[in-house]
Amino acid sequence: MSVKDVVERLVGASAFERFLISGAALLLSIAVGFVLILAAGRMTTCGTAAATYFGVGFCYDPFLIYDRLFLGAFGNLSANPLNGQFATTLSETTILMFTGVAVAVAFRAGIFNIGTQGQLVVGGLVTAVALPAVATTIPAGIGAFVLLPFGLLLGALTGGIYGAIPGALKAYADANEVITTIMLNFVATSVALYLAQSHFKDPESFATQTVAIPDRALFPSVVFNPRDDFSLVAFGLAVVLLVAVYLILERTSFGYDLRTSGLQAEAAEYGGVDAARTVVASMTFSGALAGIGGAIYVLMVLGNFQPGVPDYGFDGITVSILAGNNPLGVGLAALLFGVLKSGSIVVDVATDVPPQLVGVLRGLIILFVAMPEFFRLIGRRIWTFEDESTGRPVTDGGVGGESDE
Amino acid sequence: MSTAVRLAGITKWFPGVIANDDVDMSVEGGTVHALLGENGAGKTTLMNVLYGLYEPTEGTVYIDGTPRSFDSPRVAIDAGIGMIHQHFMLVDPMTVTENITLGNEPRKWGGLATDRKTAREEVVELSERYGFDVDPDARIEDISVGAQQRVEILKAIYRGADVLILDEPTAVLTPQEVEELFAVLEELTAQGKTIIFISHKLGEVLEAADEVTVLRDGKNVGTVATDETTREELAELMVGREVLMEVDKPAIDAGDSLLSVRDLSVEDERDVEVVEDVSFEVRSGEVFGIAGVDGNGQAELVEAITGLRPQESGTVSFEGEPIDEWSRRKRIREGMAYIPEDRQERGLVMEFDLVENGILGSQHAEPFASDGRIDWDTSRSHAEDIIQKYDVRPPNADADAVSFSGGNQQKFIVGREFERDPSVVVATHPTRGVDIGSTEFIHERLLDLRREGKGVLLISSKLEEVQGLSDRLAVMYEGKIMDVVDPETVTEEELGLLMAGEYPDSYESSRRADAAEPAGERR
Amino acid sequence: TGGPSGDGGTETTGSSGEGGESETQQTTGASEPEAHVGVVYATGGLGDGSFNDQAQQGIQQAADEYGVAYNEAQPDEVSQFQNFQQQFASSTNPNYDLVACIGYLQADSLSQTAQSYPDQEFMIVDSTVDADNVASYVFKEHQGSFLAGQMAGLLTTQEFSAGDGQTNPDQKTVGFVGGVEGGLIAKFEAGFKAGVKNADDSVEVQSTYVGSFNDPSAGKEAALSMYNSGADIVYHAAGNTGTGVFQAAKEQGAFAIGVDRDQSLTKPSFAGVILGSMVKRVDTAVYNAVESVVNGEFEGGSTVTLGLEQDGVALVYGDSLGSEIPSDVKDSVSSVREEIISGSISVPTDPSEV
Amino acid sequence: MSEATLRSGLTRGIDSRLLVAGIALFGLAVIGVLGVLFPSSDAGQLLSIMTSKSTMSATLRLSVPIAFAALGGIFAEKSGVINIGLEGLLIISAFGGVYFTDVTGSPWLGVAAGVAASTLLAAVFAVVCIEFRADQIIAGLAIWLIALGLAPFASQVVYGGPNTTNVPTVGTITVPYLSELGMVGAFFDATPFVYLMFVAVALSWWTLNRTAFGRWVRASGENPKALDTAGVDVQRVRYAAAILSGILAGIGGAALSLSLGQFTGNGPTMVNGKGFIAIVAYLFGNYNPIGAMLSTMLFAGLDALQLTLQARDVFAIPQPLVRTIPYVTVIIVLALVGRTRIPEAAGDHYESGED
Ligand SMILES: Nc1ncnc2c1ncn2[C@@H]1O[C@H](COP(=O)(O)OP(=O)(O)OP(=O)(O)O)[C@@H](O)[C@H]1O
Ligand SMILES: Nc1ncnc2c1ncn2[C@@H]1O[C@H](COP(=O)(O)OP(=O)(O)OP(=O)(O)O)[C@@H](O)[C@H]1O
Ligand SMILES: [Mg+2]
Ligand SMILES: [Mg+2]
Repeated sequence: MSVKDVVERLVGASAFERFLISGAALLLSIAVGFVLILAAGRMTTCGTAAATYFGVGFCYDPFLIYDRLFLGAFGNLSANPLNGQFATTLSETTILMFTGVAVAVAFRAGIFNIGTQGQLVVGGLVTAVALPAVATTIPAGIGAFVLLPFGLLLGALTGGIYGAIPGALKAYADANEVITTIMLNFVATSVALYLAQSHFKDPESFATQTVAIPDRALFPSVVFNPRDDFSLVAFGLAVVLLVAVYLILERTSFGYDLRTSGLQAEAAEYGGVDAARTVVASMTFSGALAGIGGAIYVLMVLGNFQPGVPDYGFDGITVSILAGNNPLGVGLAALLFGVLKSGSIVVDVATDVPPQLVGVLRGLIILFVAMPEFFRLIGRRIWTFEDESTGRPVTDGGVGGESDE
Repeated sequence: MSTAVRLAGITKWFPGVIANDDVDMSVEGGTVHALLGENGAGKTTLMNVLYGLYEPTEGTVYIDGTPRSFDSPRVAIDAGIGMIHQHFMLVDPMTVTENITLGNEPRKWGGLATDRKTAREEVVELSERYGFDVDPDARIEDISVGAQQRVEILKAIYRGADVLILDEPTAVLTPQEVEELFAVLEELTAQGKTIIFISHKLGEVLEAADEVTVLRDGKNVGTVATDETTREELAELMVGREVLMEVDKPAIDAGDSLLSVRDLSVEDERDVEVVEDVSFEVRSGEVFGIAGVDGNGQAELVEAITGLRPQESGTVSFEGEPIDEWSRRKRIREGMAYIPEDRQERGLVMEFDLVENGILGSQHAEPFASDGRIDWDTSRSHAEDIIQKYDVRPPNADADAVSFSGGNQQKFIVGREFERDPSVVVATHPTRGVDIGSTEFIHERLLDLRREGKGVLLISSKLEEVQGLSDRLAVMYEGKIMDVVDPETVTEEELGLLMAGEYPDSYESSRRADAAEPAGERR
Repeated sequence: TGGPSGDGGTETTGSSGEGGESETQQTTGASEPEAHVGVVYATGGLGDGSFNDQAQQGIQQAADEYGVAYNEAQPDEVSQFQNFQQQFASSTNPNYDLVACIGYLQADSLSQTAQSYPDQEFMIVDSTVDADNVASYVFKEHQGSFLAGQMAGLLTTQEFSAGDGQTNPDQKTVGFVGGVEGGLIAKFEAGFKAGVKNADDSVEVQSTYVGSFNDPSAGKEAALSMYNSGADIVYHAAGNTGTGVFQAAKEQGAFAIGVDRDQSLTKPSFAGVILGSMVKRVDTAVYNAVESVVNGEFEGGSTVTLGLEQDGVALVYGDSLGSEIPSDVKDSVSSVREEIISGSISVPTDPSEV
Repeated sequence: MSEATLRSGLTRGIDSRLLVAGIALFGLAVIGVLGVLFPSSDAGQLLSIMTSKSTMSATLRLSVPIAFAALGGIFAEKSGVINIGLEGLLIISAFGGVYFTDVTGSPWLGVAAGVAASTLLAAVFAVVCIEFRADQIIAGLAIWLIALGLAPFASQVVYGGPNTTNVPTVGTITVPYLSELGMVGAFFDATPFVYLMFVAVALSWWTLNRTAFGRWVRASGENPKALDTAGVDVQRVRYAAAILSGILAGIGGAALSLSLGQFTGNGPTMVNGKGFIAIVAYLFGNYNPIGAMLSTMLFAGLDALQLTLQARDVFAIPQPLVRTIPYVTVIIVLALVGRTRIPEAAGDHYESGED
């Protein structure tokens, strides 16, 4: 597939241009969403108009909706900077940072890892299943310092292994990773459901879920309210990890190998990179990151494992694309999507507009981010005085006189 | 005879480049007209304008005296122009017939279906008329390059082309195939077609063309009749100065064997054995050349030696030690440098800057990396060294590889590989697509290495190059080494025959470089 | 058509926020509503024609009768429950008097939320949450399902033809299609199987879970495979997945038994194949909870169990087929009902105990 | 991956396709023999389930949306436009079909409207990819996400919930006598969409292999420049192919929802990954419409079997695990068959006059 081109286009563009394009894409999708809300507001019935524009009444007020979507996600920060809604936003952001950076790592290695969802699920499941068992053998006092890292390690290990499978299939059997990872997502979900409702089911609960993990193994919430399922420690860990991944990619030999094989597999081979091994290694790395995300989901949000894990994996793809597959950019993009996810709940409660709207916005953002050419075109229209000859030639490399004598 | 094509004041701009600068040119009907120029002179661009692929920034195209404006090849085709591109425009998995009729398929059932029978008959009929030997049902990917070229010509004629443009048609052919092509061209002009062919080979132009137009830096610097000019005159027009094509190669005694290949067999992607039982050795202080038409196994041979392709059988030794099990990385580390054939696919990561490209292959090695961490300061000064020593322009280590011209990309690769302090250099088409100045420079560097007692394995399809630089010269044909000859004494004709898989009648074993050690024989 | 109707119909959108907190509600009264209720539905959403719609019916009834205003939330994922509950609990504009949590999957998050918001009153359906501010309503689905099984077991052995369907007396097979595997749906399955066996021990019960409450295509395929292998009556406890079961019954000219609501009314296009429905009065639970809040009689910490005896569950006969069901079957069903109420039949809750 | 490995994948692919087919046949033969010898054993029951009319019918029904989407995917990708947004096209037409059936009362008008909706979305995709040079993979993903949001959104607006009401369905067409021929009878007792599927497969094959348009589509995906220099407008061919993928996927989506009479929009919606399975199907079918249909039927067949095995409790495998059978099968098959040779220029943007 054109993963190479994806990477070329996204990683290659300068960070600044990416930032502009992502911003413009965001604005444009908000504008399209605006029209959509008004149109939907005409289709439905209601007593009094929520908004009136140009003398026409609409059932949904876009301004209110966007207000709730974007500001609602932060709650009332001035009254209480630790409010629950803001905590939810950060909690979503934290997990999206993991899946986002997982996708980004694979992307940079030229692999389209759609399987972060599955990797997250197995990582979370194993953590949730193993910790209660292990906790009984660990004395209470030292609990958190041992159990928590152990849980994260388990998540990383299982996620890594689960990521290595499609990696190995790609490297040694030429099996398309897009397909295998999608299939493995289905498998992970089903197997997790099976295990959660059979061997590891919490006998106390009606719901299908595993036994609760002892509190001492869970993330301490620090300043935030424990009921909000958010931990500053986890958030800090995510930030540190993003920076670490950035440094690994940019400053290490492994990162060099990985990026090289992502950009130009043949050049990588030429440079002594074992292509197959790099594919497996980067998928393992990517899977491990997603697996930690799963462990954090379990240790910070759920406190046990429940089937029906939200689509963090797919959102991670979105986050990574929006961030141009740059680990540092993933932080910002994850925050945006954390806001969208948390804000959609506020919208659902505060307004009549169906929350699926946020899903549409998400799709529109991706679509517009995918077409930088469109914004360049508009940009050129607007800043015609800008020097046209800047930037590198936009060719497919067929330059340089291939002639022979 | 009338003027078939006239270009008047054609100017073509690309962002930052003037490819054609006010070019006038006219071509008589029924003649062969050559377009000569160095790399990047604007030949292809001019012809693309004529063919409607590019719209000229300024200027007019006249066909048979009437001005035409082509904004797509379709219009040009309708006006009777056909073009055979430098890179063939054929759809590999389709058959010869399908390719020839593409876009002009005969239909039946009111257009609901292609009439495959008629199409085939028409193709057979056409190729018989011109005496072409092509199998109408073969797939393009299965036929030889020469045959593909004939398909391209048929394709143009099928569309009713009266003017045929051929872009460097001989670059990929053996000398014998070139002769066949010229016969075809003669046949075509005899039937009233007009031919424009692009070349930068003086001999060919003089042999096959009636008239020649020379481009330099996008300008027409002269149109002359071939029977009124000389090689020297053309060369000077083309380059803008007098050229000496001599290489100064002092004699050196070859030393120990550095690289030895024994009974090596290699398979290609389709599991076809494309290198069969090849044996040779490269000694210290020697340039060992391999000549041959592209696609006779040279690429696979080199990839096997450099560790990019598995060996089927045989042994490769490096400084006396078998290295069959060595990874690519180990080969680099132990001193095997490699200038790859395809600089843009293999040699450089196009989206990396030169600092990053400078450590390609050394990214795990001291002094660029320690404990898995890359030292970017050292890497930067390394890249700047290469840029300075090898005159890479513009001298900007932070620019991405893609922004450099082909010649400068090549110089950077050559620099990087030579600066590894290798004991063996494998150089594949090291000057392909490189202008004369840079070519001279690269040749000198290779000879420097030879002087320093390194071994050079040189693969090139340019005869002057391999002949001029090598101490011993092997000719490869269909995966086998035909013979190893002495480049000083062998004639171009003999080489041509060997490259075509035939032993020349005039063949004398004395011409062998190493009469005591015939190729393929075990020691 | 669409847009604001302005005719003061049943639905009213009111925007009452200066602080940005706006609120949409349904009122009948002109001014301030009697109470504010927040409803958090089960995943699967409205329009399932069973569970969630039934809960909505309860709140609508309460809205009509007491002039309460309510606001609904439809989470997509289990993980959103807590957030929605908190949204309602923490809201000050309006201040919700009751937060109704529909579905057992909300129990865990509710036990946390209830603890965090001790002054907020909650109710939950289908699960028990042990907290002073939560009223729990659970149902004896197995009892109602037993009656469905009794009816199916009797009918499959008879020659019976009505509406769009008919039985196949040669083959004694009936089917059960479940939504997601779990303790709750297992009660339906257990009760149904026990009822069938009670009617005729030799009847085979095929049973399938499709893994979703909202996958009618899978429900249809599952039911088709049962009908094709000889089953003539299929009972579903699968939310909207059951719509597919009805579709299959209609195509095959066989019968189905609905769940949660009288589905011959809510899915009238299938009335010709719906023998009856095991209704579960989620609406009653919701209505009662709202009523108690309005009357100031809310009993936190209580668990109300609704079985056959309380009319919390019941087998209602199909709107169009009911009249054609032989009276001996009906008699037998009602006598079994009495026996369950009196305790002389005890209905298992786990399929493996059947 | 290089062209080289792609090529090797191709040659190896053909061998291993045969290998896989061989293994499958052998497995079937074993089940057949055991089943005939021991009719009451698990193998016997399996055999009777596998050869039953009901399993075949289910297979055909389940195949319809996947097969149509796969055909659409073939056209798009053959022309060089990788359309991984098929899932979204299915979703939008599944909803559109039901909505317009509800409005007009006619399922056939509903189908037409569903196809129109999907075609419109495909056109957006085409413009974005061809005009604005968007990356095809990302744009396809976006198309999916947009539809995944838009259809339930619209349902919520119109019906107050993610699920629509029930609407009239398209009935079945039963051929007398032939429909009673056991397993074969399934082919003569099916919805019009099943018949349409066979017609569409045949027509697609014909179009790709026997018409000029089909040849242009293939050339545009293999070597667009060759097509361009032959005087055919590559962009127009690609537009046509991408839009065709919208039409075909649209039929599939409408068939899915109108066989049921309802659109359900919760979670992954009723389409639930069928668009992605379609991609697997055509890759496995090597871009051949017939191959794609056969692999679709293999997949749908496993799914149908899985449902029946569950209901009959034949193998005592826990149900969630049984559900993984089709997915695991795809992975195993893919591991054995390896990579399909994708069209050389698939995924690449092409603009005339570009060097
Ligand atoms: N398609 C293109 N778009 C923009 N600029 C281009 C393009 N092709 C070439 N250039 C620029 O034009 C200049 C000449 O490029 P070209 O590759 O033709 O040179 P060359 O003759 O191969 O190289 P050299 O002169 O070093 O031997 C370079 O600066 C290159 O970057
Ligand atoms: N599409 C393009 N965009 C920008 N610059 C281009 C483009 N095509 C060609 N050029 C530039 O125009 C100049 C002339 O190129 P052209 O391909 O016509 O040379 P040529 O004479 O055919 O060379 P060669 O012998 O190497 O084929 C070069 O500098 C080249 O880089
Ligand atoms: Mg050229
Ligand atoms: Mg019966």
